[in-house]
Amino acid sequence: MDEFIVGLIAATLRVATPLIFATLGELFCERAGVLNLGIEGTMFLGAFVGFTAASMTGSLWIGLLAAAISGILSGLLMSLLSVRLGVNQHVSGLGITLLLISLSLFSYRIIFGESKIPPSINSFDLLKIFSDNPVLGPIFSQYLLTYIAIAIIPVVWYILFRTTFGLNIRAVGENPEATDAAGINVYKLRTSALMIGGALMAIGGSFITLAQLGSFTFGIIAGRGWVCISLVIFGNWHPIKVLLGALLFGGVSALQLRLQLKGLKLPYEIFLALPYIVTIIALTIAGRNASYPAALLKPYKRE
Amino acid sequence: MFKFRIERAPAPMWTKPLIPIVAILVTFLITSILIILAKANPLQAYYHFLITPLSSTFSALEVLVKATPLILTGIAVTFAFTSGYFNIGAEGQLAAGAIAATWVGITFGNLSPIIAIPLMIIGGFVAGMAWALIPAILKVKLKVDEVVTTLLMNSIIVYFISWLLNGPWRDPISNWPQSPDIGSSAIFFRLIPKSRLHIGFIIALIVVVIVYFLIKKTPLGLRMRASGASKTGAEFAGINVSKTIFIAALVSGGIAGLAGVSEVAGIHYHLIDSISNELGYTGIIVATLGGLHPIGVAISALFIGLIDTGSQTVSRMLGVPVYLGNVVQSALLLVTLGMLLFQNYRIKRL
Amino acid sequence: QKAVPAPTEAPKTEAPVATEAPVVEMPKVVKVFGAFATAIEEPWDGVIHHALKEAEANGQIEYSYTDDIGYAGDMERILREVAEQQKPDLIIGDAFGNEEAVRRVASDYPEIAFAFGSGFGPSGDNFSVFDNWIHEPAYLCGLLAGGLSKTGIIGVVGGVPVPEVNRITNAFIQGVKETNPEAKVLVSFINSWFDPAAAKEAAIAQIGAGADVLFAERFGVIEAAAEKGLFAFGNMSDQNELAPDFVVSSAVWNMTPTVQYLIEQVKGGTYTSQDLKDFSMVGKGGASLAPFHGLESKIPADLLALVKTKEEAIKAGLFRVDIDEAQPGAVN
Amino acid sequence: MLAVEMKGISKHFGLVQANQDVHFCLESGEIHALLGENGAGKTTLMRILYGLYRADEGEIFINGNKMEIHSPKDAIAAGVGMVTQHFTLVPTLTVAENIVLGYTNSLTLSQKLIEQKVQAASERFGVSVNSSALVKHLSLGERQRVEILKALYRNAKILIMDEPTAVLVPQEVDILFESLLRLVKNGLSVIFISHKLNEVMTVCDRVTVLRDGKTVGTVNKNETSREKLAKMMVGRETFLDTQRSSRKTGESVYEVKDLTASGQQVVKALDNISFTINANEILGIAGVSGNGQSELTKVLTGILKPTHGSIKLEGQEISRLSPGDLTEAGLGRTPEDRHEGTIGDLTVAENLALEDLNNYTKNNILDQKKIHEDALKKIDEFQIKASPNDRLRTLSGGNMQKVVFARALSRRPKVVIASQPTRGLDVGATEYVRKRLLEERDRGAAVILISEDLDEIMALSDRIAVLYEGCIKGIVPTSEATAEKIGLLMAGVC
Ligand SMILES: Nc1ncnc2c1ncn2[C@@H]1O[C@H](COP(=O)(O)OP(=O)(O)OP(=O)(O)O)[C@@H](O)[C@H]1O
Ligand SMILES: Nc1ncnc2c1ncn2[C@@H]1O[C@H](COP(=O)(O)OP(=O)(O)OP(=O)(O)O)[C@@H](O)[C@H]1O
Ligand SMILES: [Mg+2]
Ligand SMILES: [Mg+2]
Repeated sequence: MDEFIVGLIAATLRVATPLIFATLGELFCERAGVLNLGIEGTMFLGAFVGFTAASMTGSLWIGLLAAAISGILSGLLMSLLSVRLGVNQHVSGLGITLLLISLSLFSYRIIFGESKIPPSINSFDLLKIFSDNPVLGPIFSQYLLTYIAIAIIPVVWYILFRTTFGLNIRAVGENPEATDAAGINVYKLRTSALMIGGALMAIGGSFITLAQLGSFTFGIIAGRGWVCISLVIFGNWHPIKVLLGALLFGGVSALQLRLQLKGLKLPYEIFLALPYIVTIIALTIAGRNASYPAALLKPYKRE
Repeated sequence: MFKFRIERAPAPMWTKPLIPIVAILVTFLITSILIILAKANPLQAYYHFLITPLSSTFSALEVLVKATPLILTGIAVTFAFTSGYFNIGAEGQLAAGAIAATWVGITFGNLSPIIAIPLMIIGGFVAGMAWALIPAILKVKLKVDEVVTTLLMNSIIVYFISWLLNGPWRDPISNWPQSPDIGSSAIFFRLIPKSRLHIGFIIALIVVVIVYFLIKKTPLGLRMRASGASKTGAEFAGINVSKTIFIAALVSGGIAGLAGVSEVAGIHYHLIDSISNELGYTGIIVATLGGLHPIGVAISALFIGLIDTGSQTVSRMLGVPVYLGNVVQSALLLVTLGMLLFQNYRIKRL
Repeated sequence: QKAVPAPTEAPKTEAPVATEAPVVEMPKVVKVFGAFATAIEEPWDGVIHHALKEAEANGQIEYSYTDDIGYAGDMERILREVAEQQKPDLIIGDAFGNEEAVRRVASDYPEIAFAFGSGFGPSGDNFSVFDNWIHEPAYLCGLLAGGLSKTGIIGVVGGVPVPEVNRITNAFIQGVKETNPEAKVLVSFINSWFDPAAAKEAAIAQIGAGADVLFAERFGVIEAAAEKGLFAFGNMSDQNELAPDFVVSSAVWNMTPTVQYLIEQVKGGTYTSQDLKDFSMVGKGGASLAPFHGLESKIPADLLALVKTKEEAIKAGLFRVDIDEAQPGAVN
Repeated sequence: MLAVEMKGISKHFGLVQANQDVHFCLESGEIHALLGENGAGKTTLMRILYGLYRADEGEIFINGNKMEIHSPKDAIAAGVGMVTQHFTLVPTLTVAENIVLGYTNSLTLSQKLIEQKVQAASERFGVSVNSSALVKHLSLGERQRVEILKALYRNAKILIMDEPTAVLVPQEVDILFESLLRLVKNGLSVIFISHKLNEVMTVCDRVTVLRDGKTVGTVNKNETSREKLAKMMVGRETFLDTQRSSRKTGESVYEVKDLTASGQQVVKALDNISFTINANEILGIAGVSGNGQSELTKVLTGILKPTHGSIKLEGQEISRLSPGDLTEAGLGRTPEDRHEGTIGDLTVAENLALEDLNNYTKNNILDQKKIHEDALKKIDEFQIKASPNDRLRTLSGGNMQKVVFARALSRRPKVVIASQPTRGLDVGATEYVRKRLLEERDRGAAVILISEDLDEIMALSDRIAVLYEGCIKGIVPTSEATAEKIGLLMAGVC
């Protein structure tokens, strides 16, 4: 296979990794009936906390764990506002994003001071399988988290469609009254979905600091959270289709960089805007058939 | 022992004005921890946050300058939310208005201000409407959720501006991705010498009054409020809800577009990459804190403008990271949202 | 109008109120304010900030700053507020993206010295300009890169194609072509000042296209080089510590000469507006090739000798690196 | 032994006292009816027993043990099951998934296994369901069986059924009763809520009557009669008795021809409906809930566009007009659900003006003075207990309905469409509304009365049309109609 294609595939997987994690996280939230616009902030927090914990303890795994915990906390905050108190989901999500980004930046200054060179850690090494194979070798020279991201998709599918917990999540996103009447605690269920979702988002964000870069800088998430929001819709709330969307997006951004080098003069902006445009077109085609979880955006109150 | 029970019933009226005050106090308490961590004195910090910006005429006027686009985006959001259309796209619509204002300002900026300025205002309004059009159509024709589409449209226009500024509109003599300056007649004149307060502020106030009037005093406003409060009820009463929402969505976009005009003609005089700079998202905060009431929105825009200004003052005076301002702002939003719900509860002694 | 002290104890940095009285004798310590559009973690502003911190540590100046001011119109307000309330002797910062606003303020406060990073000339009596004129060390990096490359393909990843970035990139290319006339230099822009993940991907794409030496105009590129075991060059500051085995050298900008000169001028009351360009060039120590941190051993001796010679020639003013601010193509 | 004992239960919502010191006992193995007018507090009491509400005061004993029921989970654990008035099923899930929802210890979920289990349970309890079907594809009757099986599957020993027959045709009702009697023999105890006295007399052993949130009393079926129960429910014996004289009706004013429309779940919610109605006439449209009444109301009031057919008002085609234009054309209408047809957050005056905004607009500005004055007039005329600036939300159901009527009738419409006009109203309000409809008829309007209350239809209508599965099964003059005849039509028989 062409080296160009091989490089493209490898880059696609890499770029898609944080998106896969975070999109699956958002998927959990939305399947449970909560649109979590806190995603951008949660990814940012995960990137920051993962990096900070790793650089303080010297352990990447502790970093990853800390990121996941920070995501869980973010999920809890979203739950407190939008599930317990029933606050409008858009406003609370946007507020959380703003809070978590500014809180991370604030804490970064407090913890790391005004460093001249961004402090860095030894990030995760590439895990090479098939390293002898000229085609598969470069493609499967990825970070462990990338393999986990791919592996987690069938797991999420399994959880959603083949476990009791998944059944409960799907039910509560469609009809919280029925779920409540079936003896399931709607608040706890939604809260747990938001916690899992938050953890996945934060892990997605921490991939960039713990694996891809080994350092934390200011523009680190750069709107990837909003991409994930559109990927969930693009994937019609289905984990497998979400993967396709993430790969499409990763592929487009990787291709854009490579075509530039071929000397082709392309307005790269078109490429970057493409996933958003495609999502709008997908929504237009799906129209009212888009299978929104019926209770999305609706807070549940028993009395 | 006293026993209390919290029950669902409208809280007494006198609690209403207390909510923002209590929210501010709670927020300040929470954020004090961060200020102490940054080795500063919270009381001093809040002094610089809230009082220092008002202690000189120039700074106080600057709070108004800062509030000008926020009033407009806050009103834009209010207008849409009132009719039950959740426009998260003021950010992009502002940018569209700014693009139009730049084009008009460059093309007609050498005619008389009497022509150039109204043209710019109209152009910005129309462009904001145009950018709001696709989500609005998708909403009323295909019932596609506007939250997501307006959010996506924000990202798209960022790349469009980036393309303009790195390509056809790049100012050849500037070494920065920005457009050439608009003509001198297109520049909003200053209201007070030696300050930056420009007629954009007056425009914003006029918009507040017009929107207040529209929402409270006209049939369209009543239709909007009805559609927003109960879609089915409004439909049953013979209101064309789709049409009402469509109009509200477009007008909301237009008002956000005006914010773009005001930023270009009053502050920058050219188009820049970060023209919206989250003003649209902050507009949602402003609108929410203002209780979706035009006057409330204007007040909360001034307050957010004050905090925005103040956070840089705090940073400068006490060496606290400048991000504290955004932390306080967002914490205030979340605390207020939580507190607003207490309006529906009453504490009863058993 | 005067600065209002806080109700509680005054912050320690607050100057005595005596500034209100006309001061005849020379101020002992120069009051400096830093105004930065980006966060000080961004390398460009970081260089200025750290030079000022150094002067502060030496007791030469009293320093406060605001960073991440952005381009949305806050710069003008902050400068005016500072000019009114803090009345500093000198304001240093970057004017990129805020050019007009900064110059407007400067003209309203002739008693304050303004020195700003800018692509334009000085103006009025008090507005001086400087810039990161590190095309010379970038050229030297280019010489090294051309000599070190085995594949004859070298990559540059830049932020946004503004003259400052173009100048460095073109000088780098000039250097490459001198030691390796056949070499191809790939140039990618990520169109952002801050997206290291994107910069790294751009670098990896270049590596995929055959590049084996990289010039890291932005953060993120060195990480790609280190991961693939390739040589890289840093930019703006000595970035060897990011990947000690792979960062051969860096094109370093040093603001200390500029800052020192400004302090002297302001102190001496001889400050006038001028282009401070020279203080950011190799000749006055404002720009330099970073030390090799032990990586000399990896560089062929004749190449090292050539670089040393050129460096000396530049220092002595015997050799000029061309200044070319046009946007470089994707493939050179 | 007592299966359930509820002692001194009180519950209020805001200012409404829904239950006040209610006492209720369910014997093991009996079918116990809970009877009461709309709003008497039956559902509230049962939701407390099922853990959906928390009582303000009172104690609950199940099989003699005092229980703290905080949520349906606790209730289920105590052996209580509930089939609610509005079904609580998840439409996008399968029958099996709905039944096991919240009731399985297994971590994983095998579709095949649960379908087998559910099918087995279906056979064991004699409640037939198709376990692999998606709930959204089921009819209302089928959905109810799923609800019952869901409760039984959870080992319910005590089954609460809240108005189970409201959505069933008589034949289905018979099947339900058979199953209930069989289940009771096997040890189930049932609480059966209904408004239909004959059903209560057929299937129940004892009856408890609630009125205004208080217990009126509990009686054995054998020691009471329909009349006595009715008196207990209402507190007096008066029933509206419309003296029906054969009067001449006027010209035909409203003509519906071949009307077809699709609903949310069915392709043809209305199938080729035709009828005409004259001035000075009330046409009652009877039918079991869910047979197209909602869609018919929506189409007639302009909210849903028909896929086919025509509606003519005095010869003029109006089927494509918007609700607003229909008002202009001379149509007055009341919504099926007054909460959905009005806007709680607006004031009474604004709600009253909403339908006719053009009339309240001067120079594009709302004429606040006229809105206020007209509101005062209507409040007076329709005896609404409220002032113009009250939020509509704060009104009681009866007063809300009066606002709706005031809005619809004050323009003296040629045609009045009244859908479920007395649902959830107490006797006084009900009487008022019915009197008002008769007055409209006498004024010369053509009135279409869509109601699930057969007594109401029989009492008010001049002719009765029966809606069954979206079709009109027959139109009968009231003079020739008997409850049996209409019942058969409603069941789709003949
Ligand atoms: N969630 C609620 N919020 C406010 N009020 C309520 C609520 N639920 C019930 N009510 C009020 O409590 C009273 C009793 O209602 P409930 O539903 O128990 O009556 P019901 O006897 O079941 O009537 P129906 O025969 O119409 O079903 C009514 O006045 C009703 O409006
Ligand atoms: N959604 C709601 N929000 C707030 N209050 C409500 C709501 N629904 C009902 N109520 C309150 O419950 C009370 C009773 O409502 P309901 O609809 O049961 O009327 P009702 O008891 O049938 O009235 P009436 O006795 O006049 O026939 C009203 O006074 C109203 O204040
Ligand atoms: Mg009632
Ligand atoms: Mg009930």
